[in-house]
Amino acid sequence: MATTETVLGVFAHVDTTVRALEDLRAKGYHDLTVYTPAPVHEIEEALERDRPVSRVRLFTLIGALTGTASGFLLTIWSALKWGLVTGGKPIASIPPYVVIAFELTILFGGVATLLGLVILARLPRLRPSAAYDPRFTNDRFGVAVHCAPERGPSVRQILTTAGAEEVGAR
Amino acid sequence: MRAKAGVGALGLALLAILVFLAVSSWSRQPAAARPSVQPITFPHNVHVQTYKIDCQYCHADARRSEYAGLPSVARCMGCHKITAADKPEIKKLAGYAARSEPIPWMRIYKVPEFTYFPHKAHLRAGLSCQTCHGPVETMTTVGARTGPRLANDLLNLVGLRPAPPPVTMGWCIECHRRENAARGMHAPLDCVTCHH
Amino acid sequence: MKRRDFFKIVTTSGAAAAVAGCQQSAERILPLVVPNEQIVPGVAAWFSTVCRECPAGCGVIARNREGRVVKLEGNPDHPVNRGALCLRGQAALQGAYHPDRFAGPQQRQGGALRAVSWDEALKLVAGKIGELRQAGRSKAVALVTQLENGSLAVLMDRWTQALGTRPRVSLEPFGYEAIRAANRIVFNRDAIPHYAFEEAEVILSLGADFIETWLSNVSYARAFKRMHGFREGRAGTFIHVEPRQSLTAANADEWVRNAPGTEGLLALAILRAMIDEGLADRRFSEAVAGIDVKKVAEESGVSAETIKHIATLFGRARPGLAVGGGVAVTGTNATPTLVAINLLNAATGAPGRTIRFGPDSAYGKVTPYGEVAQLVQAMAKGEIDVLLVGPRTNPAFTLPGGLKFADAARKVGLVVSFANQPDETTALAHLVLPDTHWLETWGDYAPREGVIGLMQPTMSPVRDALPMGDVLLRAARAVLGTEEGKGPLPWASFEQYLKTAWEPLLRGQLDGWQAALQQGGVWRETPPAPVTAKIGAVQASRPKLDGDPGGLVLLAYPSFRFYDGRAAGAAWLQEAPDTMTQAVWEAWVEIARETATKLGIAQGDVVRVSSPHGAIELPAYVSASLHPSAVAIPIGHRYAPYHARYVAGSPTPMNPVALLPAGADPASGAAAYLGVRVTLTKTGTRRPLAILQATHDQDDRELAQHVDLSTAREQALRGKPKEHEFLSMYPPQHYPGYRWGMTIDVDQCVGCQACVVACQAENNVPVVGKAQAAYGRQQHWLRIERWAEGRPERPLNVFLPMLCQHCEVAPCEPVCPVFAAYRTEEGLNGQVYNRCVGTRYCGNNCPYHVRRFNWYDQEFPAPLDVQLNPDVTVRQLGVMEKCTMCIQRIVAGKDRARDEKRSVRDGDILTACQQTCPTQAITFGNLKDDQSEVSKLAHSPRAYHVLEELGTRPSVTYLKKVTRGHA
Amino acid sequence: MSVVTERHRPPTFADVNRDVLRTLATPGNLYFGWMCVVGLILTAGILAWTYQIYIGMGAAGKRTPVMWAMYITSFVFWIGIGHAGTLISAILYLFRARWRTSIFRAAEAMTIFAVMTAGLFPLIHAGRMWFAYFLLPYWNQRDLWPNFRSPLVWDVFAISTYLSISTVFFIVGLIPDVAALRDASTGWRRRIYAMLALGWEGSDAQWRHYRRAYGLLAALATPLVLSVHSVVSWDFAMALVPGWHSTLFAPFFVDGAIFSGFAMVLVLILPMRHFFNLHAYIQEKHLDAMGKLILTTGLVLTYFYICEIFTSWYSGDHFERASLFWKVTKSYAWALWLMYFCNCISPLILFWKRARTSPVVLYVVSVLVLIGMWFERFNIIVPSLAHDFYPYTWGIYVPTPTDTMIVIGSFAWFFILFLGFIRVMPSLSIVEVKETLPQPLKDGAHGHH
Repeated sequence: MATTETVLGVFAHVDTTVRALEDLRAKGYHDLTVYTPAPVHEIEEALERDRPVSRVRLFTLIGALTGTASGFLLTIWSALKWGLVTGGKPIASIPPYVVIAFELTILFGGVATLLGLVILARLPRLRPSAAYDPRFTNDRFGVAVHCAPERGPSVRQILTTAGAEEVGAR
Repeated sequence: MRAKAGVGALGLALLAILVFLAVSSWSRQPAAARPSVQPITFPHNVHVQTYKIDCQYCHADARRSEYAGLPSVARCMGCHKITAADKPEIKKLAGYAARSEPIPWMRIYKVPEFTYFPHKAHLRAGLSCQTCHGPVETMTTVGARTGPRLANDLLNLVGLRPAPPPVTMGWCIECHRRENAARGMHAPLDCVTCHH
Repeated sequence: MKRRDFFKIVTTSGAAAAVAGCQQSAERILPLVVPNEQIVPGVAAWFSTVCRECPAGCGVIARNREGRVVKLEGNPDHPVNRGALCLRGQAALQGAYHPDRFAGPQQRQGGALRAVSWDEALKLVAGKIGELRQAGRSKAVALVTQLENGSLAVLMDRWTQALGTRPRVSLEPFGYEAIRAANRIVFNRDAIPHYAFEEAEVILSLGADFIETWLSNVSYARAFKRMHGFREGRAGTFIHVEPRQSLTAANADEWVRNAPGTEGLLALAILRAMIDEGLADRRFSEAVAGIDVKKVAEESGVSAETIKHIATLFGRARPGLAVGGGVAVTGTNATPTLVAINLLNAATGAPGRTIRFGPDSAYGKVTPYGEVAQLVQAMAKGEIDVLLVGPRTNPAFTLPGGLKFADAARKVGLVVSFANQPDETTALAHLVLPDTHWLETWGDYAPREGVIGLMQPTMSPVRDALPMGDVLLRAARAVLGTEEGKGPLPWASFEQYLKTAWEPLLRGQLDGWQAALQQGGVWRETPPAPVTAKIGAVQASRPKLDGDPGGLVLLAYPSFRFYDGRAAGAAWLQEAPDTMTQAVWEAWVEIARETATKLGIAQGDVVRVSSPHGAIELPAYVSASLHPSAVAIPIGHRYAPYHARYVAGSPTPMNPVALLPAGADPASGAAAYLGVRVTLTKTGTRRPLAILQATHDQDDRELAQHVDLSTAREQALRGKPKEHEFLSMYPPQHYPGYRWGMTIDVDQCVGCQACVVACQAENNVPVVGKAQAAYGRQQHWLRIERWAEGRPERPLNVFLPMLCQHCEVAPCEPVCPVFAAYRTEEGLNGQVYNRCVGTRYCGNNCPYHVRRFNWYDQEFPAPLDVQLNPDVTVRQLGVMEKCTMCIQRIVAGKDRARDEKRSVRDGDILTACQQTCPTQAITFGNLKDDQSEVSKLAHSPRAYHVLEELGTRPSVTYLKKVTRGHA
Repeated sequence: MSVVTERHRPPTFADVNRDVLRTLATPGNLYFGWMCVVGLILTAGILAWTYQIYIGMGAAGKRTPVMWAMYITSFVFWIGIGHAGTLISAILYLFRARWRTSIFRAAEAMTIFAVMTAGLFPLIHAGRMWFAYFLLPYWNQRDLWPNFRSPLVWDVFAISTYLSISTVFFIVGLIPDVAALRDASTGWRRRIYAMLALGWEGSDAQWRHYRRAYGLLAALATPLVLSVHSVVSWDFAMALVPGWHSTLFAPFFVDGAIFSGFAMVLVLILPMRHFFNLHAYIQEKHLDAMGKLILTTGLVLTYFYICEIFTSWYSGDHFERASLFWKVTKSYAWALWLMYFCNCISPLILFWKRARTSPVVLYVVSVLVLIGMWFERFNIIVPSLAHDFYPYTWGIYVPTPTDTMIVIGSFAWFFILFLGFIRVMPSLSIVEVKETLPQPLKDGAHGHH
């Protein structure tokens, strides 16, 4: 914490939190972390203007396509291994293999999504971040502002004005 | 807390039953044969290399039967009445002959119950005994590790393709496929040819 | 026991080692001590012998693998059966490997049988006979055997003479004495002729169950189908008269149901009608002087029109053949009835053509029942001190209850049985000297004049046993005090006697003995002797019946599965269904629907059947077709002790013979199987029968199809109009080598179940027991279905052998998750047992339900496990199995062809069912070869596939039955 | 216990945490008693299974031609039950049906346990269950692979995919809740929850990815839900058996699955609501919504039943008609009519709003629906097989003590898992409940503190 300081404001209400965020934004503070017990639309809206869309969907797409391909590959390749005829059907019978390909599409897609979440959200996190407070999974909202130490007082000021119950450095 | 202990005990009991279940179902799998010491130390190398006796002189049924066959005690005694009659192993042989008892050889090569393996067809296709049985002419008592092996199975499971161990299905099939491709043979690859 | 383990057993048995010693460790392999020239481990050796399961004497070849017989087949060279074998012949193996076989001689001590040594046992017999001989009471020794007419018979007769005992009695429960008596009267021949069914145009059977047990069922079933089966537009006619719809009746073009005992009257009425129609010579008028067709019609319940119709049909036949037999012609009027039948034959020119005296049947040598009854009476009077009962003879079971054999036997000082497995007679015996099974012994038997079958041991005895001939020789020498080589009985063994006796027979033939052994005997043509019929008045009347005059006539008929009961030890036979009822295991009492309704009896109710001579309790089988004045019970149902594992509860007596009176037909001395009226009472308990077929009504599903004779003829001439082809989304299948297929001619199938048992023997199919079979868990790969059409009381029966259809578009295959079911390159539907997980999806999806699941690990009680075919896997619990079209035989056939550097031809591969079929209804071969028999048949106009509309394209093609409308 | 008594006031965020955590308190005697009963039944079931493995499949009452019976019936039944969870969490999530929030966690858990129960049945059913791994594609020296043409292999793929995706979905949904548990607990529990929470903090970045991932998973799970029961239905529809061979089966089965799944949700939720005092979260409007769904799916099912009868009559196919006639009139007719009563008649009471909001009525209807739906599968499987193409082999299936015990044991297995779950994991979603609650606003009407 040599170059930056983290100022944490704890809020009990959504409207006060949003107000704090708007104020911080107006003052040019963009390096924020907001902790909420549940996703809150207003807070997201306040933040989302700055942030790109989550890249999780890319993981999903790649996973799903891999699943489709491996479904068809596995079925056709393994059927050709022995070339056994059943019920007079061709060795590579595509219609039944669609079922396998479909299931693998979903499976790989789902697993890739999980993977994407874990990677992008930097999970698992072994140690809680400095600004975290257990109340944030209960009924409190937290706004952590990362700023140069000299700007700390001004941030505190903004947070307190917005209606923070508690403001402190972390 | 007593309630918790009860739940725990119940859980343990269930676990025990599950283990029992697993073991009892596993025990349904056919057991594999284990090699063991032969009643008479029969030196293949002496018979094959030194005296140049043809395999089929003793294993005379190989060319006409599913089984290769073992020499009768009388056939052994045909030579050994005189040859090396004073050696301790031969005396054992003479003992069996005198008592009219068969020699309880241990089985080394055995295909599972559900597999039909005819020696005859393989000899007709021009295979030599060594192709499957290894360099018997250099062995004293024949020993071989045959059948599926756990290590091999595990390597396969992770996608490595180690060479299949002798007298396993993968091994049979590999040879059949190779011979069909290389020599234009008609080695069957139909499941029921061997499994019926 | 695993199938290949017996490699080890065998090889120990260079000498005669008991199978009991087969508990070797699984990893030992034992070589022979001394090489056996004939036996190569892994290669089957075949030995020919003669089947002794009944007096028909069919030739048998036994397949010996590693010293043990694993399968029996008919001897293709034998003139009687020509390669076929009935179900009892197929199951004879289970007699040799009978789990209850005596381990050696037994003596009764303190009420139970205990093992003794042969020497002790022989000393006991010889001592007793010697004593009697010294006392001048040699006649107190009696020898009773089954019908023997070869060297053993001669030897035994020499034995009785040398020892001065009573003459030997040949006891056969079904001896056909009345046929002999009638032939004596009409044709002046005391013999049972050979019937050439194949030469007849019309067959009129009055109760003769020639497809089941009558005289020589394999031979006559075969000959019958040669005459009757549809072949290039030709087909004979068969009319059957019987109060009960037997299997033979079900094969008739017209089954005429008559009142029991009226066959003689009917025969005369038919003759009368023939004369009236001008179809028979006027000289026969004398015989039918007092006969009025209308009166007979009234008495027999057969309408006068029917009688005239039969007369017209039969009278026009040149030649015809009328045969009489079965239970309905064994009453006190049996001889006049058969005289009347003889006259019918004479009127249609049968003698010399379809009835051939000369090649006379061995049955002519049976001791008439009347004499047997005299012996039993002598026993009861205490005149007999030693009774020797030969093997496969079970008088305590087969003699009528009225004769009270058991009581008489208790008056005999020493009862010796030569049976090798416990039965009702060994239960009375003081001494049991187990005879070798006929598969283990030397011998000869002439089923008819000119045909002498030679028997040889096909394997060493399974249990400690001595041939009866050897025992008799040793006992006689002990009695007479002579040495081997001297005296009236100098031969060391029966084998030696046999070889001596055969010397003159083979004189002048190089290597004659070997050739005879290989062929299975010697045979030569015996020309028919000319006979003339003597026409005289016939006193045909109804038989005299014992018992309550208001009761129901008891029809006690021989079961085609067990004969007189001697075959009942085989579990295979117990589980091969009776084709008509499809019942397995337990016996039943067949009750007419009318009677059942009256008495309030439902199927499965236990009914007490009582006669003055005894009573038995059996579950009821309610029949729509039985004559209302009769009840019918099959003879021969009994359980062996080891059957306890298959049938729950203690077995009850099931033998209807126990209800019969001691009386006989006075003219011939034949036992009166039609001799008593019985009363029925409901016991109140239920014991449902194990019936395998859910219904005989095919519910318009056209499983068993038929075509009438004129259509069949037209189609045979012009071909069938082309039917639409089935369309497929997939390209046609490609068969690089062979494509195996089968045709089954439903018109040829007589429903004899021989194929079912042959399949069971060949393919290690286990027996499951009554309860499991009743619950749809029977394991048969092949079954014979009976489908009935038309009026339930007079149905048209079609027999449909059903096995895996080896469909080209098999519904079972794609549903298998692990490729355990798949289509082979040769057009078979393969089933890989070791891959099978047991999801049973294939079993559901098979529309024919021919797949069998192993619900349990089925056991083969020792030593039956030694019979297991080493070429076929014994299936583990939890796997699905089914007909493989005898893949092991296909592999062997291809192997043989490859040895000879050629491709497989017709005849190289015979499936087990095809091989044993007496009527050759089944054909197997390569469908790709246009010239093969199977290809030709598969393109017959009569060809169809079962459930064709499902588009499964089976490899098994059926040929429709040809019906004759109203004959 | 504040909130519950004050019904007029909606719970606050803190109330939610407290009320949910309350369900995880040390179990009482009632709970332990239930565990004991269920555990004993499960033990009996396992013993029956062991016996069956030892003796062979003959211990169960199957036979020719009824080679599938109660095990596959129960398999399809449990798979069907497993449909409600993912349906609620995925499809209703995508449709933004807010009433799902208070029930979806329990429903998802139910899904997973139901699929775990269902997954046992193919094993129990297999003649050689010790070779069941043959159905999995894995490298082996024999180069043998499963037959991908077999509907049973489709099942393996569909069900394992369904179990995996449902579990992923469930776990992802649990992460923020477990974090709440972590922050509220101490000692070893805290350590375990901390591990499971993966260090969740609820930061805006985490929420952003989380919400996206959750949405995508829901999008993937939706077709999956529909496919799984379709695939299961193809076990029958792909076969030839009259009464099975029908293109109607996929939608028919999916609808039936939702129908029975909701019934099972109610069977689980109603007692939970009662014992845990969750009336504030599981309100009458929730019950009403579920009642409507059961009614709708029940009516659709009735339509399918009519279609089934109509098509087999209209097809003119002799086998289909004979099979139908037999089912309706002969040996198993009682099961068929019981099914019609339970599935078609009994839900009709839900046309009345009072019935839909009465827990007792809902409970009774749900139990009836479960019975009806079990028998629906029974009626598809057993009578169709018992009276199929081949009259020779027609025969009646009679259950044995062994297979009956195993089927009863499967219910015990399911309930033991569920009872265990509600004691260690939040059976209400803390996060989603908070989402639907009025937001804590300082200046708003509902704000307080």
